[in-house]
Amino acid sequence: MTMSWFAYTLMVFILLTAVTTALFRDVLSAIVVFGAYSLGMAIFYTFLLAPDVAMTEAAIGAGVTTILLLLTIARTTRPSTDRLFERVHWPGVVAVGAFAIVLLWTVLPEMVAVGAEDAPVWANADVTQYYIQHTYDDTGVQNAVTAVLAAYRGFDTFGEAVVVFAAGVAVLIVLKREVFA
Amino acid sequence: MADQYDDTYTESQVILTSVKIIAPFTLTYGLFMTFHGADTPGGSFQGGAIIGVTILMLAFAFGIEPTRQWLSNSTLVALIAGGVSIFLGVGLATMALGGAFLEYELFDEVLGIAPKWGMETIEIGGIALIVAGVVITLFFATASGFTPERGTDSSSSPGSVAGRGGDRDSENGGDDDD
Amino acid sequence: MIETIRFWAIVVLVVLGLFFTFVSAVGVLRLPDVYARSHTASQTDTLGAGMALAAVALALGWQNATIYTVLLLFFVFITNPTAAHAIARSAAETGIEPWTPEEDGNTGQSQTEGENR
Amino acid sequence: MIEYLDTHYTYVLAFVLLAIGLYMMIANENLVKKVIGVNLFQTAIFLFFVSVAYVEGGDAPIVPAETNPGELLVASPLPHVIVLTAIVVGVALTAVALALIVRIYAEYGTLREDTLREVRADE
Repeated sequence: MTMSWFAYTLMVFILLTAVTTALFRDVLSAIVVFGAYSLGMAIFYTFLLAPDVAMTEAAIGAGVTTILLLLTIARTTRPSTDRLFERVHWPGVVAVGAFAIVLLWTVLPEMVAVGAEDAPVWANADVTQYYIQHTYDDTGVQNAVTAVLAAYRGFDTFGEAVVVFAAGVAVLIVLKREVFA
Repeated sequence: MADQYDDTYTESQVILTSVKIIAPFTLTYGLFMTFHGADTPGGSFQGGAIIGVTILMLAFAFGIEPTRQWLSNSTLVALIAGGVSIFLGVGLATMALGGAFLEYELFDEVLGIAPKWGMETIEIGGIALIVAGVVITLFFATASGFTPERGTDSSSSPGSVAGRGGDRDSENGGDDDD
Repeated sequence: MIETIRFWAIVVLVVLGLFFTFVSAVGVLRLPDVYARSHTASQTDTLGAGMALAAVALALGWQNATIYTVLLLFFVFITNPTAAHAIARSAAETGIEPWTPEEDGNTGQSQTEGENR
Repeated sequence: MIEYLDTHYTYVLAFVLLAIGLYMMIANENLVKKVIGVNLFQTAIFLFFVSVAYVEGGDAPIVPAETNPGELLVASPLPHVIVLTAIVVGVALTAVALALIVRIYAEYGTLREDTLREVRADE
């Protein structure tokens, strides 16, 4: 239950990149550091036994999102800076710090320890345990994530696909361009 | 500044060569992930994203505008719309066979197709197409042309635009901290 | 015997990989302008990552994952210098002047200016 | 409080990242950085979901055909699926936000929130 040094180092890396993303004044630097943050997060997902999520995060979070952000600042403006870091916005820090402390004090004691086998999500006999035990019999695929994605919750996935489709349409409408005329 | 995209694009032999070497591998990897997602980590979301990113890589090497013309807009629209229709079609097919939306067991009972193949259709024909198409579309839409007024605006010199934005920023940067 | 050699080969490769990666990180932090930085980031980093990956491949022995690691090694050797080339090239096209020792008095200044163009 | 760092470490990290994302949305004036903040906030929630699904000493949610599934110790697949789709929806959302930002810049010539407010008040 105790954390390994690998996870500890990775968490420090993620935290550092997140803080520098928030504080860098130069938007380009912030975007580059955010790419590094996404990559660290992808490795951390692998540590948390979610290789599917890690691959998606590495391809989309670290790849596509970074490219889109870079293209946006290439097309708009990039404020010239003399300072490396943003001035700290103290009222914001206080408000957000209070938010974090409230979360930590109220939610943490109610949570089951990370990775415990009596965690409600994992031990749920109707959801998780059912999926794990019946995936192969029901669907004939071995990857439980794919089974849940396409079979057990296919309608859900259909909704997500339509949301993505709608977002693509929305971008084209907002940028009303000769591009896809 | 984006007006310069095609101005600043110059063919680089190094980038072209390495993209020519790597693109087949990434495309294969994306397809592998899509087709093999049923039994190993991976799946259509990841595979579709990697296929899309391959096209982005080609666009960086060969120039965004030529790539967009090569991969015509109607192809992309067909890719996304086709993905959604295939997904919807499979779902409605099971309903036509008398079951619920995406009830793959009916394929087995009525047509003798294992439920796995229904899922593969959704994965490969539906989600992968949608994700790949949307990633490429978003990239081209964000990267492509300019509204005319901005084009004239930045035509003077890129430095002046950046400088103007910068001035405005630093002015307000001084104000907002007080 | 062969196991001992393998063990020490892994250790040496990991240590060398760490060393070169560290040198590359120091170079990115300390070198004056974008050209010098992309140079250290491509050469030293490729070597460091390559050695670390070679150590991983040795440690895995004969299995599927080794093939993936070797493929990864191959791709790192191709993509890393290409990325550095792209960065340096676009920097040159944007008109960033290479750092020269004449501006020695204010290296720190010229470095940030070069970065921000 | 400190003992939670040992047993609840991913939750602590997720909450701190939530706070940082929220801070970016509140405090950064630049609209692009606000969008990065939204992304950071999202990632923190993804981390929360993934760590809920984690099981100590387990394996990735692959159910091999030949083993008895009753003995398997694998992570819960359901939160993974939710996060998987949410990442793709998240990039679509980011793209829509960035498209709006490009339009805002074409219209008003600035990306700073306060300048934008002034320009809009002047009109």
